[in-house]
Amino acid sequence: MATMAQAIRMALHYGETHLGVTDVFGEDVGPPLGGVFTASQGLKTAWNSPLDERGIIGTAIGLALAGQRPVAEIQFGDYIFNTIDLLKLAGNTCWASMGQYNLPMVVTTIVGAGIHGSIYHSHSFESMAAHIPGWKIVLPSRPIDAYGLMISAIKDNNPTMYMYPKALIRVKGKDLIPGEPADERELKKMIDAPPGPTLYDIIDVRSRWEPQWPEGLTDYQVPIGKARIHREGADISVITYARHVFLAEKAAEILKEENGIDVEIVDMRTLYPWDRETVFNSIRKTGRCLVLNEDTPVCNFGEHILRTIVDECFYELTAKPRLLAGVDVPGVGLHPAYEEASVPQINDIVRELRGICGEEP
Amino acid sequence: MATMAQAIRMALHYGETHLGVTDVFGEDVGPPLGGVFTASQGLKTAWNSPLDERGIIGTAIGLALAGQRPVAEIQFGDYIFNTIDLLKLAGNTCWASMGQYNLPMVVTTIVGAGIHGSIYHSHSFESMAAHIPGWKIVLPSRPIDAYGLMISAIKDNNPTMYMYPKALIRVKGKDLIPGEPADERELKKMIDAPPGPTLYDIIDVRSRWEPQWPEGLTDYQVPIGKARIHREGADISVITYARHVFLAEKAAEILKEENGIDVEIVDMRTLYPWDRETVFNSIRKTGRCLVLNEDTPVCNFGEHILRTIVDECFYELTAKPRLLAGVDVPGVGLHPAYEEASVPQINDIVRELRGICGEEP
Amino acid sequence: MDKELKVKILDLMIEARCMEERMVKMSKSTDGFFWLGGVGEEAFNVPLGLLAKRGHGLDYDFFHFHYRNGATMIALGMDPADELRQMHNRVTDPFSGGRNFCNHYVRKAWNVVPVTSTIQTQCSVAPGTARAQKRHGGDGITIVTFGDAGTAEGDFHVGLNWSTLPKWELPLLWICTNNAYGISTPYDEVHGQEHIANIVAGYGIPTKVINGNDVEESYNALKEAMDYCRTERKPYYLEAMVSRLHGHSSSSGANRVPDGLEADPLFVWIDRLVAEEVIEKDYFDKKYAAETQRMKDLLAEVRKEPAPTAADVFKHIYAEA
Amino acid sequence: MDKELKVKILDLMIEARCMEERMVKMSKSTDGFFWLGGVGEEAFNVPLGLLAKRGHGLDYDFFHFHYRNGATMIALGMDPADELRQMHNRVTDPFSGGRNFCNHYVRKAWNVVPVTSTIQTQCSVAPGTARAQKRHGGDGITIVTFGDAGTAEGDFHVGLNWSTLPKWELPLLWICTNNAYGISTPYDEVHGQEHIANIVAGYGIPTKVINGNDVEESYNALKEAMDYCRTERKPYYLEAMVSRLHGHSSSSGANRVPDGLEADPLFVWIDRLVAEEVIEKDYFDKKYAAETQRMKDLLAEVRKEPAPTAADVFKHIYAEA
Ligand SMILES: Cc1ncc(C[n+]2csc(CCOP(=O)(O)OP(=O)(O)O)c2C)c(N)n1
Ligand SMILES: Cc1ncc(C[n+]2csc(CCOP(=O)(O)OP(=O)(O)O)c2C)c(N)n1
Ligand SMILES: [Mg+2]
Ligand SMILES: [Mg+2]
Repeated sequence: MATMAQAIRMALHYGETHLGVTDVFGEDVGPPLGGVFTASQGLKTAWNSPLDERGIIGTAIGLALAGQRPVAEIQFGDYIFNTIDLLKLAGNTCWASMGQYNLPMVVTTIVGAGIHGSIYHSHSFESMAAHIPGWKIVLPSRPIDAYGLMISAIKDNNPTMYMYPKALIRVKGKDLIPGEPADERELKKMIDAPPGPTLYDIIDVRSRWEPQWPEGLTDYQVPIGKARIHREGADISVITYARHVFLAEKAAEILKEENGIDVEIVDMRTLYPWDRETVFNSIRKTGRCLVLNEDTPVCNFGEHILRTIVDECFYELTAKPRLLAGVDVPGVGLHPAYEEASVPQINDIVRELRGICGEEP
Repeated sequence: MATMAQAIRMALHYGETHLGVTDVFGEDVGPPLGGVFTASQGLKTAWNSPLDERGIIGTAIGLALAGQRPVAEIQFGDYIFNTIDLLKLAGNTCWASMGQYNLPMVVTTIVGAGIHGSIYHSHSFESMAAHIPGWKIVLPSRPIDAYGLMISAIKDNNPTMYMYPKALIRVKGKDLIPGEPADERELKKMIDAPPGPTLYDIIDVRSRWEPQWPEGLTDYQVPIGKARIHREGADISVITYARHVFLAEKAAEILKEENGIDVEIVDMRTLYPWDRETVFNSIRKTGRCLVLNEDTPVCNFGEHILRTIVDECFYELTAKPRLLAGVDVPGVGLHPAYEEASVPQINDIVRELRGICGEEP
Repeated sequence: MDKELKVKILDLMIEARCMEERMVKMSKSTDGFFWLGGVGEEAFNVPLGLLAKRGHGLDYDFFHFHYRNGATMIALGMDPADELRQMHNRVTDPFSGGRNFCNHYVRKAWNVVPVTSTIQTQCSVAPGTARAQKRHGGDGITIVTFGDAGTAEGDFHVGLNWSTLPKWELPLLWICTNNAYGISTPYDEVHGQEHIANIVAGYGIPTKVINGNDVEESYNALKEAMDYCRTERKPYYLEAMVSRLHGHSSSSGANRVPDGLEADPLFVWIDRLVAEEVIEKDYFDKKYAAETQRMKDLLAEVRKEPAPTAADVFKHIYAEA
Repeated sequence: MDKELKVKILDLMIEARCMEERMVKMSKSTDGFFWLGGVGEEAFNVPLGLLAKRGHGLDYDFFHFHYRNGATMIALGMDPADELRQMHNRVTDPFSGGRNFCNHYVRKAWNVVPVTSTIQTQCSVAPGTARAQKRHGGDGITIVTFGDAGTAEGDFHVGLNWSTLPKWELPLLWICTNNAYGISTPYDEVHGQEHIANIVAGYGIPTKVINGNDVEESYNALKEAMDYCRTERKPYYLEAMVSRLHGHSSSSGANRVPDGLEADPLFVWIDRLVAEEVIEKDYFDKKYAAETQRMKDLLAEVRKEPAPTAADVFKHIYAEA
């Protein structure tokens, strides 16, 4: 099965050949590298930008104003924070112009910890992003969702922030993307650019390389605004996304085994506008909930979810709802002891879930 | 009594003469204007920076690294959003260097709606600011707090975000700042720079002007991290700050009059690290709470407060806690119909308070 | 420049001036909350509008204006009533439905992209439209305007850099209207270069500094600059020294600056045309009176138009599907 | 340059090289997660450290490094064990207690301010320390280093502008080590100017482009540049063309680039010193073997030092009161 990087690459290929994508650009996004996480290898519209995030976002806005459909990459979510004013402008363009201009642009960026990225390659961005009105925001956890959400993001006529988790970028999916060859080695041979020991070798070998795109790719979409139940359960709902879907899954197995507690896991997929119905239905069913993510905890996106749950489901809750997020420190430190104590781990999730389920109202 | 602008000015004067403040700078902060809101008139360390927020924050960091004590102004909170990466760096400097470097710097900026400021002179910043670890954040509502918090911010050895509300900058206080002359006309004559019909006149007349600072100014401090009870009440707690302290006060009067409901108002003053004790005590007393501010509602600072209240006081609440914040739109529109429908007004507060008090658990 | 064109420019300058003066008055009454605009830049801004290629799409010019381009919009053909609508924040304001400050234009039919209050961000955005035009071909160009103080922002460098990338030099006309102030801060206090153009030259972009209070000099320089961008498909930088006759904005009173301290390009032009016997001595007085009255009448009509309502707040957060 | 100095520079270059090579190895084992550093910049970076004025406070130089200044730190007197501590993220790492990537130095006693991962932000910060020095007087200067690609960021303009303000020209030495790449993107693809220096010259800052693989050229240019900043109290810009011998970082393998494609400044220098008969032919082999062994031994010691624990996470969020 495709990895998330391959899924994104195929969706971008579909976008540039079928959906009018004109530019896929950013730092090291074009040849020879095709993105530091390989998500834009072999694309005919991919190009290398200057090392300048403000220029990348600004140019994406300008291209969209001119009727193009750009997909702009910020190499790491950690480096998007010098563009917040521009993101705000992109988000208010339609509203401030009374609907005259809308911006069909996608910004992609990789987020989160889990690869020993130290202080500046571990950042989350969802809490700040969701605070900026006018954007749609997605953050898939599985290759198939990564594909389907990219197609939806490209088709959407609004600025869309497409984040994806560093820790899952090379993880293979369990579901075949429509059109994807069943044999993953074949896929690799078709669309992964050949490696080389140094940049010089890579430049050399790739100058003669052309991808062979699978022919049956479709416009398979995951609609923006639709969550999914990753695991059904009766006793408590975990509302989460990205990497923590799978950490929650491991925790759920432990709880099943050791406590007989049946955990439901909601993978939000879209963070804005989010799927209130799926989230509320799950919580109404279980009466308990844990909101889970790895961003820092003050003005955390999960606090927004939690507040909304209190608003909508307060009298249906049988235990107080909780947030488990990253700790309130200025960065994720390099040594694993730092990272493990900063970002929710399986044990932490187990402990929180047990706590909530053990609570007497 | 002094206005907030005068209070800040006096505190900065005290800072540059007694507390080692070396630089008060920003766009139009020096002569002749002394700040577009007059908060730095007559200061001997005030100077005009280039029109460049990144340079302002960067230089403040550099000055602080060199052992200076800068106070840097961003002319409007609306224009701070291109510096978030630098604010994050300032906030992680101490932690990332294992305590080697700390940054004794203050960033001041004016925030909020209420002066028909349209899309780009009405922004709130507290939600994003509070999401950045390593900073202390204050936002006074009264001139005396503005003075006392500025003294504390200057003395603090950490980066401090000192916000103040546009709508209250010219409102006079009810409490005399220690050292402030009792006659407000006298104060005006002493420390307000003379006006002029045009910039040319202002330059001319101010080139011959010198302020006469009140002699008895003290290092009166409002400790960072201490809220205050603005109005005592028994039935419901409003947790708020800045302009909404006074809007809540008006709403409280209406509720007293019309419903016999006794509202307690907590003016947080410090947003980070905030005064959990005062907030929780109030809520434990009343059993009900409304968190109130004007920032947009997704990942709103009030959601953080609310989540913490749910964490700490859930089983003591007799009604579900609520947030009343600005609406989720990309800006505050210019026409009053927009502004009134975007930012909580007295009527909205009354309605929410009645709703919570009328709610049956 | 023929006689007809000279008078046309004069007429447009008067029209723009009267519109702005009406707005200044509105800002001092209950008709408007805040004014800022381009009084003192008309000699440059009118030729800019006249020479541009107005229309929709990549074959036409894209405009990334700042908040002093009212005269350019007039020269492009804007009905001044539209600007009064914005000033009076009517829902009929065709640019922002009463949401934004005056002089914050948006007109998609003319490629006028949204004027934003954030100084200099237009310099990071403009390479986007210009890049689309470079790829498209034709002779449409992107025009971006800004003040002198704003060039301190990093976005200025961003824009210059992106317009000079190898193989992607962009048909982008950079225009700085240098009035020697940023609000209250004099140019000489915060710029170490005699002209901003000195910096721009380092990128390899052709530059020219002109007297923006001179209609003919402005017209000719703009023509040359636009021709270059249109045919070479490369960037060009023009710095026009201009006046700021009503100060920065209504925040500082918007009063007319003391006589003689800043040249008034309108009177410079009138004097020239009178001396050249292109117009009669009383031409201006008549025209000015008529335009003043016209603006008054337009405002009277605009006042009757509907205001936004609370329900309008939520319109257009997202694009219609 | 006397013989003694020549050999001293050589020794430091070898020491730095061996330290970095040890770290490259560590990044391929369980001893470290990630490497990036300055292999290929030693001919420039060692003289930089030797010529600087090391100490604490405004009378000494301030350093705003990027992540390729290991050789400069060695020349300033750093014990390579400290760098291995950071690479091995020990809590004994004196720069960040095991929190940050290697080559992210901080040493307050030497005015080495925190190296940040965010490219080019140091250019917006450096004017702050330089401004304090300008006010203070003396001959301390601020030195800031960065790569070629990073100059595309707006912060580059910000820094250049703030260092040339009227009456506040700053004693600030701008240093670009130009290795012709930003990760995988060649200089020629994203820069329209032959040298970044072309842009800088527009600000009125003296500039010089040199061969950073040549020790003597580097030493002399640095001396001249520093003298200028120290005595004139004004900015200067130096662009050193350098090599990147192990690629960008361990993300792309950190393998040694194919022979002959990039000059190795260490061998250039050895060949010169052998030709000049300053050293014997086998000098390098011996020294290199000894330093390689020393780094191995240091690492063995460092490995025994304690790792951070969960409790360390919350230390130093705020300054001690
Ligand atoms: C990013 C940003 N910072 C600050 C402001 C506040 N502001 C509005 S206009 C202005 C001065 C602009 O001066 P200049 O660029 O010379 O243009 P001018 O007004 O003189 O035409 C300032 C500081 C702003 N609008 N945006
Ligand atoms: C603001 C920011 N954007 C992107 C990155 C990711 N990044 C790290 S190094 C690098 C390339 C830097 O190239 P250059 O400035 O030439 O320095 P060199 O590595 O060649 O010495 C990039 C893009 C970053 N660290 N910071
Ligand atoms: Mg100006
Ligand atoms: Mg480089």
